[in-house]
Amino acid sequence: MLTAFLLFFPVAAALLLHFAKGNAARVLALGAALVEFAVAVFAAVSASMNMAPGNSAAAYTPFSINIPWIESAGINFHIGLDGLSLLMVLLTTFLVPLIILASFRHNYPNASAFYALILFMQTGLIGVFVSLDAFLFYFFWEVALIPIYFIAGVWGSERRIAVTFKFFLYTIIGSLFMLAAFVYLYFQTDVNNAGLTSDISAFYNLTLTASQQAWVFWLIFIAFAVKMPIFPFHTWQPDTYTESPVPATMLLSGIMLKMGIYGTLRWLLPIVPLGTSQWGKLVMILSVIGIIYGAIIAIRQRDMKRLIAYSSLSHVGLMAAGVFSLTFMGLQGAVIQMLAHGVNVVGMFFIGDIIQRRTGTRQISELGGLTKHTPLLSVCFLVLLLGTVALPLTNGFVGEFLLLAGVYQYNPWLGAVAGVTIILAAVYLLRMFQRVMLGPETSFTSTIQDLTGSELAVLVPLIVLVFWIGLFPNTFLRISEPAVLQILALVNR
Amino acid sequence: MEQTIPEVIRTVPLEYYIYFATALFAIGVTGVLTRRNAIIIFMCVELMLNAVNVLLTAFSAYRSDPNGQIFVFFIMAVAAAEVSVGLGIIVMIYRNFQNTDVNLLNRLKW
Amino acid sequence: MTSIILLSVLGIVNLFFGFLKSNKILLPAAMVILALVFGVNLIDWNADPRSYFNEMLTIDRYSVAFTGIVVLTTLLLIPFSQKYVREGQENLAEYYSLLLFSLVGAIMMVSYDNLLMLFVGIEILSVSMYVVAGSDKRNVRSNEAALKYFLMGSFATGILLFGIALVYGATGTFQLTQINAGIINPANASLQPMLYIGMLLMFIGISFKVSAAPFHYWTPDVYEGTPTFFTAFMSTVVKTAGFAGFFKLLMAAFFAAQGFWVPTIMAITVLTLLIGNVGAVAQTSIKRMLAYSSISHAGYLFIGLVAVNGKLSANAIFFYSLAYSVATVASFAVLKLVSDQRQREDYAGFNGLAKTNPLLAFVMTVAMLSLAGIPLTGGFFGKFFTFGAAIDRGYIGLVVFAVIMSMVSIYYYLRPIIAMYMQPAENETAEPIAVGSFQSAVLVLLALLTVLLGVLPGLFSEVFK
Amino acid sequence: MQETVIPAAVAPYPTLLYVLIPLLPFLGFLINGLLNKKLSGTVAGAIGSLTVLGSFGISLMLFLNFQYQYTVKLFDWITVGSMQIPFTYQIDQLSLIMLMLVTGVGFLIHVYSIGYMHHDENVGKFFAFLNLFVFSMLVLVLGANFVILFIGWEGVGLCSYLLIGFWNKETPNNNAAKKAFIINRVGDLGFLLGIFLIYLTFDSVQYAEVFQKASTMQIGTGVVTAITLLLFVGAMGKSAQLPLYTWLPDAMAGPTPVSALIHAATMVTAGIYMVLRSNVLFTLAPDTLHVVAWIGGLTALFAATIGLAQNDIKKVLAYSTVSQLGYMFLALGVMGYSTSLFHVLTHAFFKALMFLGAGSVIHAMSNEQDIRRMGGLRKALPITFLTFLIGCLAISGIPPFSGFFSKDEILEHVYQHNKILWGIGMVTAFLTAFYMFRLLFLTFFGEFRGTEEQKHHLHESPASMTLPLIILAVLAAVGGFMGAPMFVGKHYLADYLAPLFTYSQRLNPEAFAGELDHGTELMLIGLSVAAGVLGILVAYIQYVSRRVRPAEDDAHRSAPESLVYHKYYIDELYNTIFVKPVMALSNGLYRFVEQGIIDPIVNGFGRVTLGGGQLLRYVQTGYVGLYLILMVVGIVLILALNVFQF
Repeated sequence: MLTAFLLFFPVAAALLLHFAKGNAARVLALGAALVEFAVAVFAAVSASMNMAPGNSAAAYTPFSINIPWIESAGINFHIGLDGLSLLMVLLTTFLVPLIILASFRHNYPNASAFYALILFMQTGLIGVFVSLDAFLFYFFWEVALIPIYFIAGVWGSERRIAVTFKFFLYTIIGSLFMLAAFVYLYFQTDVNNAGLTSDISAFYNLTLTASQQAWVFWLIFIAFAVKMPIFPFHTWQPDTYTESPVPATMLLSGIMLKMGIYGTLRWLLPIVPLGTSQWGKLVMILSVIGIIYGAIIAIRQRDMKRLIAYSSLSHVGLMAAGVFSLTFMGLQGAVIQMLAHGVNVVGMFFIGDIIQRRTGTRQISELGGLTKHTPLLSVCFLVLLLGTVALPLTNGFVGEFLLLAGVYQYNPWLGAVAGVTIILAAVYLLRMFQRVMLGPETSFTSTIQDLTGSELAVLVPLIVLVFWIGLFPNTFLRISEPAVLQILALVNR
Repeated sequence: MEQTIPEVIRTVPLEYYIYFATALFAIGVTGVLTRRNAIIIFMCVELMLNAVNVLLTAFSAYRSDPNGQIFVFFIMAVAAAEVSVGLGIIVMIYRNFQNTDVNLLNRLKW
Repeated sequence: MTSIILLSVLGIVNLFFGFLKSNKILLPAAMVILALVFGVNLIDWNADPRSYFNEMLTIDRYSVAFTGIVVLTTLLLIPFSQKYVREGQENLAEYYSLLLFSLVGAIMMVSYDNLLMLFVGIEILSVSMYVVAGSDKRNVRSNEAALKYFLMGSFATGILLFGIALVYGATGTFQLTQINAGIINPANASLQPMLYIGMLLMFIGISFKVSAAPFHYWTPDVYEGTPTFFTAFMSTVVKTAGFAGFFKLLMAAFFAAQGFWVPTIMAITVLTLLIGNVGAVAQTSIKRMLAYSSISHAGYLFIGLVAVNGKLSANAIFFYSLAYSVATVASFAVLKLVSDQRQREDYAGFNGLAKTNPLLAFVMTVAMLSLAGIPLTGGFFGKFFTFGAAIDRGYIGLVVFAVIMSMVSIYYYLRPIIAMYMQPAENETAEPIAVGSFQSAVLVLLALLTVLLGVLPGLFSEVFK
Repeated sequence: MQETVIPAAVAPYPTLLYVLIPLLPFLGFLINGLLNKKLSGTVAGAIGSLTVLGSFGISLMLFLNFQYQYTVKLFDWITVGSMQIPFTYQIDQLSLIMLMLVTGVGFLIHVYSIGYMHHDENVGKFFAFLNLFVFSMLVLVLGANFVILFIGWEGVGLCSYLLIGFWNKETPNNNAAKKAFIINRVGDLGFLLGIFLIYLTFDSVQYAEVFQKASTMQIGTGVVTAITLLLFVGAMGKSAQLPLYTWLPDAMAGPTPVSALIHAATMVTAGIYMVLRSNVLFTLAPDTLHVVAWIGGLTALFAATIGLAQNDIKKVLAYSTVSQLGYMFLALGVMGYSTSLFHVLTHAFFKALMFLGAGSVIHAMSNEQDIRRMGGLRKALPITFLTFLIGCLAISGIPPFSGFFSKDEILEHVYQHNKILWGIGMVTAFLTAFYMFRLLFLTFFGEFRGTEEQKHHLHESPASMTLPLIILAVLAAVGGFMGAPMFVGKHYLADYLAPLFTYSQRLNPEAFAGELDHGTELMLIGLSVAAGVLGILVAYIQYVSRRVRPAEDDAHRSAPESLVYHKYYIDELYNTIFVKPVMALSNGLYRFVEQGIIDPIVNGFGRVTLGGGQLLRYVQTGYVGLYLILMVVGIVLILALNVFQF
């Protein structure tokens, strides 16, 4: 029932929001998001009590609900939380209140709709992370897309229409491929005349030939690749990140991007292990290209948001590479890096937004010397930046260390090339930090105010997480371990 | 010896009816395609319907099955309804355009 | 059967209301009639199949279900003719009656057992449509639409009839089941070419009626010229009835010759999907876009025909028709309300609608998403079941093509949404569209129904067991 | 000699004590960082210094009571399958010596900074960063596995970045800081890959386990060569060896105490520490050792030649640091492990001393760093001069100052292994003495060449600055006796460190066995002293007797002169072959690949569809006649296509 509550509470709150106006709406939304977070934490705590190390049998049972949805078709409303889902739900529920809080300084017109959409999206996101039925998964996958499209398209900046249009089309086209694959798999499930079913366990139990798996692999992969995005399916991303309002950018980069990786872990690797082993190498190469490509392009970006967008492309490439390395370290690294990246990128975008709001510009060349007037801002910025460049004892390091170790284990040369990211990340992030925060002041930055209380309220939890994940990653690694082991067992079956 | 009408019909081989009806039908189609006057086009459509009637009658007679001929009556009735509606439309067009040339009507396009 | 009689009789009664010279009573009267028919129709839901008129019509679950769709569609659509009532449109009683009569034709098309009934049903429906297409008598566009529809429609009827005649010649019967038997009967083997030509010509005739490519040319023009209210009727009721009839024809009469006609139907499907979707992309008028969209949906329904195989595909076609009808009614309803007031039917006419009329914008959005097949709406499961039925029969390539085409469709279905939500109104002082409270309620109902179909599809997906 | 490591040994003190060693400076960092502007400079300095002193105290206690090696586990950090990285300390001879060095010299420099940074508006921040550095450095030396080492490794890199760019309003400072961080990251990548390879090879990253397993391997095993080469890449970055040394001279942009602490005494020796730590692995890889020795030797010579022509007091010291680090690697390369650490220690003393002395000079000269604008300062700054002189003597290898013992020991080791490298070492020794005394003479002798205003302000530094100078001078003077068997009868340092090299010795006994005969030893000592003296003499003649003054920047120089003066154009070279291509690549990828290929392809699908739609519109002419014809064409086609079935 907890899972169902987590799933439906935001949408219920979103419906209620319709009756609230203006400030009341955002406070209500924040309250709802906090309640949701509290419940998720409760779920996590009670789960980690059940999930003793090695007790992987307890993975699904405590939180699962399985009732018929479309009975005749064997499609069930099957949701559940294992360690992996739990972490993703935690991330979502942790970030959403912060994202809502982060938007407080903006006076978005039609606020109740704005916040209702955010909460609606939360339901979609959580749905993706808890679904254990292929069509339910697809259902939420798309449901999550609709609100973000509206948030970005309605409240975005000038070029939003064309950009979000491309984003919507691109991602939905990608996911239609996945649907096609799911439908195909679904029709393979009737092995012993037990009837068709789209339950995840049935998909896991399919025995497909290598060539079937290859096709299915690509169909599903494209959906995830577009969502993550993996080079070269990424061209929607920088524009969308740049043109969207900040809450949307945060939702996209902080959570939505993880849908792709989560999907890969749950719905791609274990379902088509042969396809993965056949094509995984190519995907690895694409991912590694993406790592370097994104990082190199980020170096010369002039717009802070766009720079962070390309940085995100680079980071997600590493996560994908880690996942496709099919090593324990790579997978766990991807899990921890999903959390870390969610925290860091949300923080970075928020800081970019603060700077833009204060100075009226996002152009790196027009900024400089901010640190003199804004020590708090620079400290927060620096900490998040260090998390992103993967300095040890920050969250980014644990993830990148494990990911690179995983990739290295897969292939040392790929690992070495992927590792270049730690150099390039330093190059582009320090360049940005230097041009924005240090050096002489510019006309845009001569009068600027330091962080306010509500901004700190967003940044402090993020920073706490930066160090928490950096210092005690085992808190999270332990939660996901049984689930990841199970996935690996399925992949290597 | 007195022959029933079906028997009379059967004195001509079925193929001939088919050829005849097809030819008639084709003439109708050709008319529809080549004429520009709405009324004439419509008459050609009627010609097509009549070809069908001939065909149905012939089959009916050869199969000794009244259904075909019953169908013919329905076609006639429906055709009559179509004629009334169609002519109404053509009259309406004529009122607005003073013409019944179908090629004048191309406001709706692309 | 009761519904046919009721509609005929009450349609005539409705005509007499016209003499009252008061339009006010007409709309409620028509709605009451439709609601009554809808209720009466459902009585037979669980009844055993019954035949009428020497087994020319059969009322069974199938016919009841599709009758339900067409009556419901009309019922939900008819409130949006309120403008005619307000403006004192002359002959309104006749138009309502025409709709009621045409429903009789539609019901015959979904419950026929004999090609004669199919023909009569099609003609009742078509002739009514010729009339309503030209109902805006002083509007040359409406005139043009009527003439085009009429000329091409009667031409298609000719083709259809020639096909029927040939099939009759080859099998000696108009009864569906006997045709099927006649196809298998070795005695008719020599007549096979005639049978096949007849079959193809029949397909062509019906394809025309449901606006499948390459016989779709009339659709965009006629839809555009016809007054919006009737366009909605055409694109929902006519299409639903046409497909239900087509499906029944393939299922009951030509099933035995499946190997022969599947390639042709598949070719038509592919072409229809292609032309419908790609054609819609370049349109600037929403109405014309919806016309192409209706062509494309004919394509998706055709997939159900290709996969004809008992209950799976029948269920798919039923669900698809329902979802499609509801969404189409909603979109045309909004279009009508907007275009009546703003006097334009292009995308820009929708600009800023979300600000002035959030409800209209929301309903239109739901409708567009449903037509695009996005989850949470009925359209998604419509496509899901149809594609599923096709995959079940192994037509994977076809489904892949259809999926690609539905990707294209997202492009044009998004454009009204963008106009409504993301474009500012052309002039700042754009007035809200006047929408009656009853109309609002119907719009909400349409949106809810669409979402219901998308969230709990199980309620409607298992109609035929 | 103590026998093998005892992994199971229990820590003799409560864990908290060990936690406190790095935690105290960290607390200092937190206090100073959070209360940055609220604390006065002196209070901030006191907090910063005292916390380090506290660590020093604990370290001293551990050092004095040390009996056996042991590890202290704090908590499990990262656990993924067999990749287990506990947060564990290793307490052994090496870490203790490094602890003493870091906290001891660190404390002195903190004290010095109180005076030096007195006028700065961000003193709190400065001490916070300095404390953070000490924390990181302590983590680095305390860690019991490669990943903890890596934490400190990157941590000191960060602090280096923060402190180099401490005066961050100046773009050159920021550039220097960024350069330091990025070049260090290049090395770090090598290190990281080395760690991965270690993990894959030994299935562990814990020192004890890795070295234990390694000790059973064959010398020359390929994978170990790869590991050590990768590790050495890391060391090259951190310890500024060819070709990754360019950041260190630029790093002088930071405040002088930073240069003393980070870029002379401690951080840059982390690379040596790391090699010492993994001496077992390096012993297994003679090929790597060759590379290490040659890179070290060449760096020593190369940097020394650049040092000849530098005119910035700190730059000279910086190049000298690079050069001395080269010596240390040279020692490592010939397996003079304890010798190398010996030089680390003595170098820490005299180089920190000299940097602080330079700081004192800069302080007195109102931030003037160009030695062409100095001269004759010995009268105004007597303490600074004297201490600086001791430093110069030490680095030049003049007995009995500390540098003499360590450098001589290195050269002896090298002589045994490779005569060419020994030659290089000798030349470097000569050059070192020359440019150090060139610096000394130009700064402290002759007449004053600065402005009147500077002259007016000349003053000896406050006690907080001179006291550390004096202490360091004493250490620089006598520090060598910890490893001077000839004078004190026993090589204390080598004996103390011996247990660390047990495995190495077992693997390659010959390399350790070699003892030079007395005559050769004396000859070598004589030669190296002679080289130092000769260098001093030449400098004296040139800059005191002949009063040569270095040319101004825009003066005409001969080609070799110009080459040296411009530091062999290495920065320009790197700029051309790395920086510019990457920038160009960035622009190119963005413009031509991103916006020129990938995006157009994606948009192309849309365009094609749209174009198709437009084409279809042309069919829809509005003429019924055409529609009918097209319909009939369709009918005929359908019939025709089915003809074969009839």
